[in-house]
Amino acid sequence: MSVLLQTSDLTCVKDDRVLFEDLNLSLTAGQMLLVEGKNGSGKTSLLRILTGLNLPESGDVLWQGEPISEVGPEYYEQVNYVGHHDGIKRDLTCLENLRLVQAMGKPLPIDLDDALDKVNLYRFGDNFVATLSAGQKRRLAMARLVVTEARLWIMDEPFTSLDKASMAMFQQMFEQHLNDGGLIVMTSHHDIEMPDSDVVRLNLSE
Amino acid sequence: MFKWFVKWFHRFGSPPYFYRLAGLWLPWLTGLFTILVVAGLYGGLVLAPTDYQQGESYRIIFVHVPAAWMSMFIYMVMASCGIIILVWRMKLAEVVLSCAAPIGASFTFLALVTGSLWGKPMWGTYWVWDARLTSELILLFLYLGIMGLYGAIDDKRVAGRAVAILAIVGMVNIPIIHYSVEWWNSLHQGPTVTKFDKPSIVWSMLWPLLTMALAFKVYFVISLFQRVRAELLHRERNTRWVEELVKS
Amino acid sequence: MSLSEFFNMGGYAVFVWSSYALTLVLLVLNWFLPYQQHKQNLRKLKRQFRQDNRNNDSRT
Amino acid sequence: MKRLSLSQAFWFLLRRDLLLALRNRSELANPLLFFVLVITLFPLAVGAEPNLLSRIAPGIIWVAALLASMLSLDGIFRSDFEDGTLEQMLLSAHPVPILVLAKVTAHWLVTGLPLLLVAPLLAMMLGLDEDAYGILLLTILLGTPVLSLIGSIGVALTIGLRKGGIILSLLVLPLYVPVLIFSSSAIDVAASGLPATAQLSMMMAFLFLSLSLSPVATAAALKMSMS
Repeated sequence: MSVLLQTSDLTCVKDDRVLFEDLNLSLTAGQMLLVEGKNGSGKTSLLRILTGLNLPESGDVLWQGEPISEVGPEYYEQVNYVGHHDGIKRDLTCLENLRLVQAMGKPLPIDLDDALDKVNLYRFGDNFVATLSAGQKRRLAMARLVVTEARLWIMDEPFTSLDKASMAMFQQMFEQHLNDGGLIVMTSHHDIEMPDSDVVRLNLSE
Repeated sequence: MFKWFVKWFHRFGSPPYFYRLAGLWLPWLTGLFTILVVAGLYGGLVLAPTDYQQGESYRIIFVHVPAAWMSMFIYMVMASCGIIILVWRMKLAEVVLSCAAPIGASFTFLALVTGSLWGKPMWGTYWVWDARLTSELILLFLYLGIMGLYGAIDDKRVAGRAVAILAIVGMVNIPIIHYSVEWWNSLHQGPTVTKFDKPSIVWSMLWPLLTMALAFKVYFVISLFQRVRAELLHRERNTRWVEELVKS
Repeated sequence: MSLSEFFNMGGYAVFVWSSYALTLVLLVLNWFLPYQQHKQNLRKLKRQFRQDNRNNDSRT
Repeated sequence: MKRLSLSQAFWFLLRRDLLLALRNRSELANPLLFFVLVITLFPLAVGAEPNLLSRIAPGIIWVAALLASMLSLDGIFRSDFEDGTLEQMLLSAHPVPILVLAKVTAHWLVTGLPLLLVAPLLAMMLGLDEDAYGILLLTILLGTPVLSLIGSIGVALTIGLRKGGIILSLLVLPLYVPVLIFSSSAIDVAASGLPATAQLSMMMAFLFLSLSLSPVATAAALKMSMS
């Protein structure tokens, strides 16, 4: 299978400290990259470099063999990112939030109600986000992943403030995504139990 | 030819190369500056004839006008660095941009103060809202803004890119600001201030002026190199070339 | 032209000479401060590397 | 595959920001209040002599409008920056400058346009010549969007800073100078019964220039601030 996401000689420096140097990765469809490492080892930086939000000191991130800075919109159509911040507005309802996510120019596979249903938030659709609990907010942020059809999911600690049941639910969702030919890059302090999936581990502390 | 240029550009942009080169050039530049400034001052203060309208006070021109020219010139240098930073992400350009700002601010300040010192005998007050003084004052604010922004951002790589954007935005705005102020001035004041505009300037006054302008440019390069060397040493303190340099 | 005449600048001495004095001050400052800074940086780094060497020596 | 177009994205974003502003109604009135307050201070400071006031009215109104606009600038991106929606916007497949333009437009509709409503009232209180009312409104209509557009660059550059406030004004105020000059002069000229076409066409030029250039600079600055 052809390689979709690749990094070539990626080096990241933050505050004069080299976080990682000459990192070469490649990910094919259906693969998941689990980034591990101590606090401050550069996990978040790596993820943000992959999204193009941060710039590496040197090296390139390649999508289908081309640097993402040159691919531009065609890459962003394929990327969904869930970072430390939920990226949802407190003063909007769940549905209004998701509608805005869809407006960002990525392909749309499913209906908003279905997406809410998938993350068990259907009945909160018209509630303001401010009234939701931290876990529910996180679930809404994760619903962003499915309202548009992006192949590459990049997630920074997606399981924070989620309970066991939700975690299992999302892992199932991830497996489904991988089976459909998607890619996942994520960091997590929690144990991942996805035995049927092709999981590549990268430890930045070593 | 182009290939050669690109190669040279990259080599010139590498910190250790530039550091060494600047160190080699500094004594020569200092010598050149000394010659130019002595010649310029002698020509301006001694040889140039007394102005029949302004008497001796016009001799301020030999520092005022070159300083005002420098204030524009340095901003242009900074904006060019800004473009280089955004297009090629060259680290040296970030350092040059940030180091040029305080020098530019000094020259702008100098142009303002000498301008008002000239204004006192000419207009009878230290400050008039003359078009040139006003746009020079705004230019000073632009410089201070760049210095302030650079100082406020902790991550110097990010700060470098931020001031690059700001310098370019400023560059687009400077002509607009300048012409607005000029137009505003002509609206509110008569053409009383055109005393500065000499229709033609005699050669014996012109050559010291140009020599001083050149001396200031050389001085800018000296001061810039000095600053850039200090900053490079600080920024690259963890790299091998600095280690080798310090150990030797 | 006598020397005192030259310094008098036709009665504009205060303005002319203070302009030139300020120029001198700014030029000297803009040269001296970076020079000082550079020397200080160099000194700081030298000390730092000497410290590193000592640590290495004592370890071996 | 179906996806929403760029113009739809623009309207969505614009509508979202207006909706959010509407839901925080208390903040909506702040720039307006500030505008009125500053203008009230002037007669108290320079004296209530009608001739003097009517002569300096254009300047006062515009300085106040400028300060009010600057004070509200921080709101363009602040909450989006804090809750991570700005990050998502930068990852959009649409050109970011257009999205920035949507946000700035929303911000202007909320903070710049209301000035239009109270300006005649304040002009009346300052005794501005009645012939100049139309031009006053026109300058506000043309000038305040330029302030928002230029200001957005400054905000984007300083959004990541904890103490960005004073630096923001240092960055933005010099760039506001042309707008200030031409708008107050347009009113001045109109008050003395002359046509202000030249000034107004200059302001139109500023508006188009900043409409086309500043979103690009803002987008670049936002990208820089996020890293």
